Amino acid sequence: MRFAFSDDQLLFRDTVRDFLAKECQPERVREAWANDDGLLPDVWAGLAEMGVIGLLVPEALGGLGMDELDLVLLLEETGRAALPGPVIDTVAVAAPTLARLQQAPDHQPIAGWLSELAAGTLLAATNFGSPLVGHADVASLVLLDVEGELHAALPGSMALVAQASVDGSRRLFTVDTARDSTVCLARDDRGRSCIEGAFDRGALAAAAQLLGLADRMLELTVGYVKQREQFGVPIGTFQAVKHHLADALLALSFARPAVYNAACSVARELPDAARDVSMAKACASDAAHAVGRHALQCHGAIGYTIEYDLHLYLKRAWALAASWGDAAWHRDRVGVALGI
Amino acid sequence: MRFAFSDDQLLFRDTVRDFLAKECQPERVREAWANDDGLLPDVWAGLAEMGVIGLLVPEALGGLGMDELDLVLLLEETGRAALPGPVIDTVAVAAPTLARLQQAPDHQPIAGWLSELAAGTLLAATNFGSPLVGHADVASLVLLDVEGELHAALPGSMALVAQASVDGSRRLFTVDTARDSTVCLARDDRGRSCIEGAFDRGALAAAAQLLGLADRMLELTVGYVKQREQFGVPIGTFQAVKHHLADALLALSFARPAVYNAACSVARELPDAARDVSMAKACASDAAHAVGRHALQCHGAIGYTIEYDLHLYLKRAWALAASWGDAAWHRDRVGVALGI
Amino acid sequence: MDLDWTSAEQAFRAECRGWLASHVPRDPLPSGDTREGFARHLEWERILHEDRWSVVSWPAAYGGRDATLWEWLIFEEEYYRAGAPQRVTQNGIFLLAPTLFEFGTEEQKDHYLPRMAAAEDLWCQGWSEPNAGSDLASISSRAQRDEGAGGWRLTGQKTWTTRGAFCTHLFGLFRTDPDSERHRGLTYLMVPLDTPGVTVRGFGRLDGDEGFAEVFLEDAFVPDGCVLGGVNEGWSVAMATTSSERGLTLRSPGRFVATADRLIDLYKRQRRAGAPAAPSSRDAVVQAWIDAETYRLYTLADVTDIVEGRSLGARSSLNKLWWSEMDVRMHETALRLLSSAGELTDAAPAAVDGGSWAKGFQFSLSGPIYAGTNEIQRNIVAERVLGLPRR
Amino acid sequence: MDLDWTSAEQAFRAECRGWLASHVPRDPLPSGDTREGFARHLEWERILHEDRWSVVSWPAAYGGRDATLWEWLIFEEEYYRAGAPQRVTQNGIFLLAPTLFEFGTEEQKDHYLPRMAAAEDLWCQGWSEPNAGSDLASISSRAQRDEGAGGWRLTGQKTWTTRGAFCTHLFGLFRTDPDSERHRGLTYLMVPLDTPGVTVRGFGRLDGDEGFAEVFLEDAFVPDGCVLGGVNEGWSVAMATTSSERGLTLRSPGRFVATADRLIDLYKRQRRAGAPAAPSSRDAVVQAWIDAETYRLYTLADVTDIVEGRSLGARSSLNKLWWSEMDVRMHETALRLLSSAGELTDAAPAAVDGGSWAKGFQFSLSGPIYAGTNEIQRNIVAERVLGLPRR
Repeated sequence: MRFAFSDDQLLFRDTVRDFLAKECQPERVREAWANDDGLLPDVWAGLAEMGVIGLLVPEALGGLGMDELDLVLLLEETGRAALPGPVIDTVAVAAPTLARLQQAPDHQPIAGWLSELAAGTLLAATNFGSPLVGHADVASLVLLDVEGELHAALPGSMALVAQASVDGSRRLFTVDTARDSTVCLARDDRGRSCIEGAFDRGALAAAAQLLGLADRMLELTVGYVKQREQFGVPIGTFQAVKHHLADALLALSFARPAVYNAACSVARELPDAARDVSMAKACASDAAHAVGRHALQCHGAIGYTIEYDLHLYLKRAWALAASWGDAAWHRDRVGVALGI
Repeated sequence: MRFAFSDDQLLFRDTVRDFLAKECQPERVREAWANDDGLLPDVWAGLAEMGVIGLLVPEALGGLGMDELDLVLLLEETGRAALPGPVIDTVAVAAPTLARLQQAPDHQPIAGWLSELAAGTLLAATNFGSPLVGHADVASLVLLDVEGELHAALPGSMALVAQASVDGSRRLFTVDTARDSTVCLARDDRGRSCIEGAFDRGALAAAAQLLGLADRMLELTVGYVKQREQFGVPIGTFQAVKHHLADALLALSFARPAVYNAACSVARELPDAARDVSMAKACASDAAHAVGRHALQCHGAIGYTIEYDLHLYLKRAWALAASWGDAAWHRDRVGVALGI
Repeated sequence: MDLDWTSAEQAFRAECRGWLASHVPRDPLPSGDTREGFARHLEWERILHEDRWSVVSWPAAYGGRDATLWEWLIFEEEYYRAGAPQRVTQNGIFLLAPTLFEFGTEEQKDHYLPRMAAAEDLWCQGWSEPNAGSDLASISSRAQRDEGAGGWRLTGQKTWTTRGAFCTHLFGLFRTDPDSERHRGLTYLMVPLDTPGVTVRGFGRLDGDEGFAEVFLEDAFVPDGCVLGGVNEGWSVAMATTSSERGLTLRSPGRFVATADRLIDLYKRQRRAGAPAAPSSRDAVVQAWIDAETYRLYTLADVTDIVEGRSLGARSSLNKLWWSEMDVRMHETALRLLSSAGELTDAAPAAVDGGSWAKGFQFSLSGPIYAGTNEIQRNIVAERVLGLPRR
Repeated sequence: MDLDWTSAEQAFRAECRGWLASHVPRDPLPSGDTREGFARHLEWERILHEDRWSVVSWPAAYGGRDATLWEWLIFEEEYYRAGAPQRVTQNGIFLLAPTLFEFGTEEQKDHYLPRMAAAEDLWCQGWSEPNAGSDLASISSRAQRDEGAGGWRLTGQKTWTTRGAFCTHLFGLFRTDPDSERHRGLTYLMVPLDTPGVTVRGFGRLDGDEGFAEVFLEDAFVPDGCVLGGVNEGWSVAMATTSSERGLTLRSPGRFVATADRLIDLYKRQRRAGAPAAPSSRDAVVQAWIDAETYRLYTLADVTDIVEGRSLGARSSLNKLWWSEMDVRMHETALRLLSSAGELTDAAPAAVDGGSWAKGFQFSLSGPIYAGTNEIQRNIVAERVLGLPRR
């Protein structure tokens, strides 16, 4: 028994954190809010270079061949940075889903997709668990749940309607495909199992990003309340502010092990993996929502302006808390697993 | 439109408050915890003298012939004092239920019961909404919901099993009656309507008592935190303590108008009376529970001892919050009334 | 205790309802906190004014109907029930006007009130400064006496001024006694924003609208007629206003009763649609209705006190705590019912109810912050209502 | 990350489970916080000790099994899963013993530990005084040096001493430097309660048990061997103990995992019985299970840190906040499921689960108070973990 990451895992995490701290600062996130596609290609390329994008792609296809436990801390870092782009869909969902199918002989394009994905040149989109498909306009590949079958759709084969998110860098679309314009990758039990596994991986990844977002919001707020003065003292000296932030840390601290445990269960494909993912997503969604509220309240009016950075993280947190099953949905699924 | 009590109503309230402050101090409540029957006959007699016990009994039968709106503030005072004995069942439930039936010619004993009740010599017990019947051992009359029929049982006709409450002065019993040992007072629609009206009056009365209990607990705590010193200052100077008590007052302040509104609806037999009672009981139960938690937390260890008075009010509040439908039960009923 | 409306009040309600039914725009206006939306809302304000619905409780001489406080409550209930547009004039009508009525000279009232009622003068509030948020008494914007010109020269900066970029006038506190500290030496001034030396810079709010502004003042001159109440008495003049803001006048129960009704409607639709979160949200939906209804009842008690001459005093902090936190809870419940659709804005065709729940949620989060943070309100309740020691 | 138990650990679990299955009393014992129940619990403690289960993590020489911290966690899980009796010896085993291991002389350890393991010496905690609750540093009980007799003469009063009326020994802080203030000049002393000059008066706790005591000391003499750690160094010695108390050792996850399982069972029964509150309580029941499970996982991370030599420090305040507030929430949910039956005690034949939920609820309310109130814990988290200014 050892509930801690390895030195290698922590080192990789630190490397990614440093990279994103340098390359994905708030002004870059603002850039993605304002530009055409909501992407930051140079940051994506840098992460591909580091192996993050293709972490779950087999080594033979240019990836690192690692697992969800290796990925979870890195996803947390992408959350901390509010990294724009389809990280969850591409890195955490499409890669392992395709890797699993790639062993079947009848789907030759899959190996190619995986190689491109690992190289950072293929962005993927998915509709698992929600009709809102992120970045479908720029995705080279859209994986679709079509009535329980796993389908692939290629650019140009879909009608897209843009759907605006509170998070300006999240470009969402509803997708319409003619049935014969997509390729079925898996059907029946296998299709359903692929889709379920893909959904769980998306929920886990969202939970991990929510941890990072919560941590960033807490950090911003701790910094602010130490420096902002009212009534002649830093507002961080007031007990009410202290208790807001203690509550924020409490929620975050107890969500974190749930997410790491779920990463372990998914990586090892344990029978309780779906339940563990649901617990993780429920905890992380609630924690990020709570931390966001404490953070905004402790900032006061300045936090309510878009010139200050807090809102970038707050809105991403709201969007991810609602995506891949919100807290209530996942608690319901835990309940079913508990037989109630 | 005028949402306020009349000067007469407030004066009566003040008179009852003064009487109970003098005659039903904490040591008297402790006495009722320890004695055989959980009663304080002298206090009951005093209240009967003042007209409180027979407030809803017709004037012709020795009562005051007033209504629930006149009664609600007085019930609040009995809550504030944690007055032992079957106040709710006798004063707020049995009296109006019997008064309603008394007009029917075929029930001659009823007028007699009402006269005795107003004189303070008849204690009543009921089983409406709960199988736990308070003070059934000393009641001269037990009103029973027997499968939707309203029955009266007299002492000696019932088998009683004592059931211990957290509140030592609340003597609860489960009651067994042979079918032919009780007298049917109303059946069919009339029976059901009597029982429903009786239950609502009980829930309203419990809500009113809960307001008084919450107010007393808040008052005790405000007094304590002003005087108790830690770290060289009264603990009431700490912002966390201030916020506990502000939250307590907030909950209480917004429960109060809901209870008064329900008293008005019941007195006037408005179509929404049941919904209004449910809103009142839900608010008052939650408020008293919340105030109790804040009060205990602000007291610390001393509040956790039975030598200090707080527990007398806390336990009565817990018992009443659970009785006559708890908050969740009543919210459910409000939901039904709202069509959801 | 008399919980019936008089027949006159019922007639007033019927008149409100009838007029609103035939005048409220069928399609919701764009947000009044954007430049375009603000202009559209001004058209609406002028329609209101034309039929004397913009300031029902004011004397007829100033454009009102001499409505009682009870009638005002009825108007508000009907207004929100009808889904009528937000009131972009509210900072003038609900915050400045009560102060003008109490402290203004006849000349000031005659000049300012009719123009406010007609939405000719558009008022924003200049309380906050970069270093004076919760700590309002630390205001540092100065007004220097110009005896020769008969007025004051203003220098400083106001910020987080709602709709400041679209308004024509600002009211706020300025330090008129340069040697004073904290609450003393402040004066309540009314400042036309086209005064030379005044610069307004709009900036974005969290909810995406350009609803905030910074107002820079550099030696801007205003004549003595712009002083409201006595010189150096601004704090007590302003406190009358902040008490209104916290209390019922800014946030009448009608607004929340309408939100609760919409929430119940949303719940029914989501349940019919088989939304998984519906069953576990029912209790919270019921609680939302109860919360709004208790606020309505609490307000009836408040209005009774006011009508009978009993002051609310610090109790108005309880109102503010209640409505602001209830509003957040109601919107959180709505987002839970919406699940993934909760992140969609009004620009999304797939948004439920035009994205109004996400927008409303974001707006609700400002409630525990503005008009004095809820932390400050809890201090006030503890110290001034419960009598706990200040330290 | 390795979330598997080794085969040795699995074997240890099987051994625990087997022993408990054959030894745990079939019927629950009366509360150990009553005089009669305490005696019954002592019998149980002696049975535990006989088979070396009373202090599994201690060295065999003192009556333990040299179990690792992981094995201790396993033991705790199995102990609570089996519904085994409360540990009336816990204040000694979990609070004094860690301090003895860290600061005790060999003589002290050899003398006190085996007697503690065997429940021969029964320890209560003497931290609080009438004027030193949350503010522990304001202790005023004094220990005056008696050089001739080679020891200390104690005068003062301790209070809220759990099970003090049934115990044989007290450990606590006394002011040995009469001129000292606050944290300085205190010494950690171990006091036999049969020392002449010591009077113990038991009094009732909120939950009805005679579980509290006041301890009066009047010139009571204890020899130098009763000093634990250095003279005047009591504060830092005591802090090691309070950190244990807040952290995992006093409240192992097994306890709450077992409560959550019982709550799920209660929910199923109440739902089958058609209890109206069941549907709206389901979400809270699931949350209770999640809360307990996250506490279990959090503890695995804590134990990993401890085993690998990383100190928890002020983070133990987070544990205390979590378990104490989770415990209240779980019991509140249970009471909601029980509705009117929730007010019944163990003396009521109609009580569900022997009245244990009402009792447990009352006990849970002490959690946010004792071992340092949760207000103090939040201050500690904010100041020492997040680095906010102390003022």
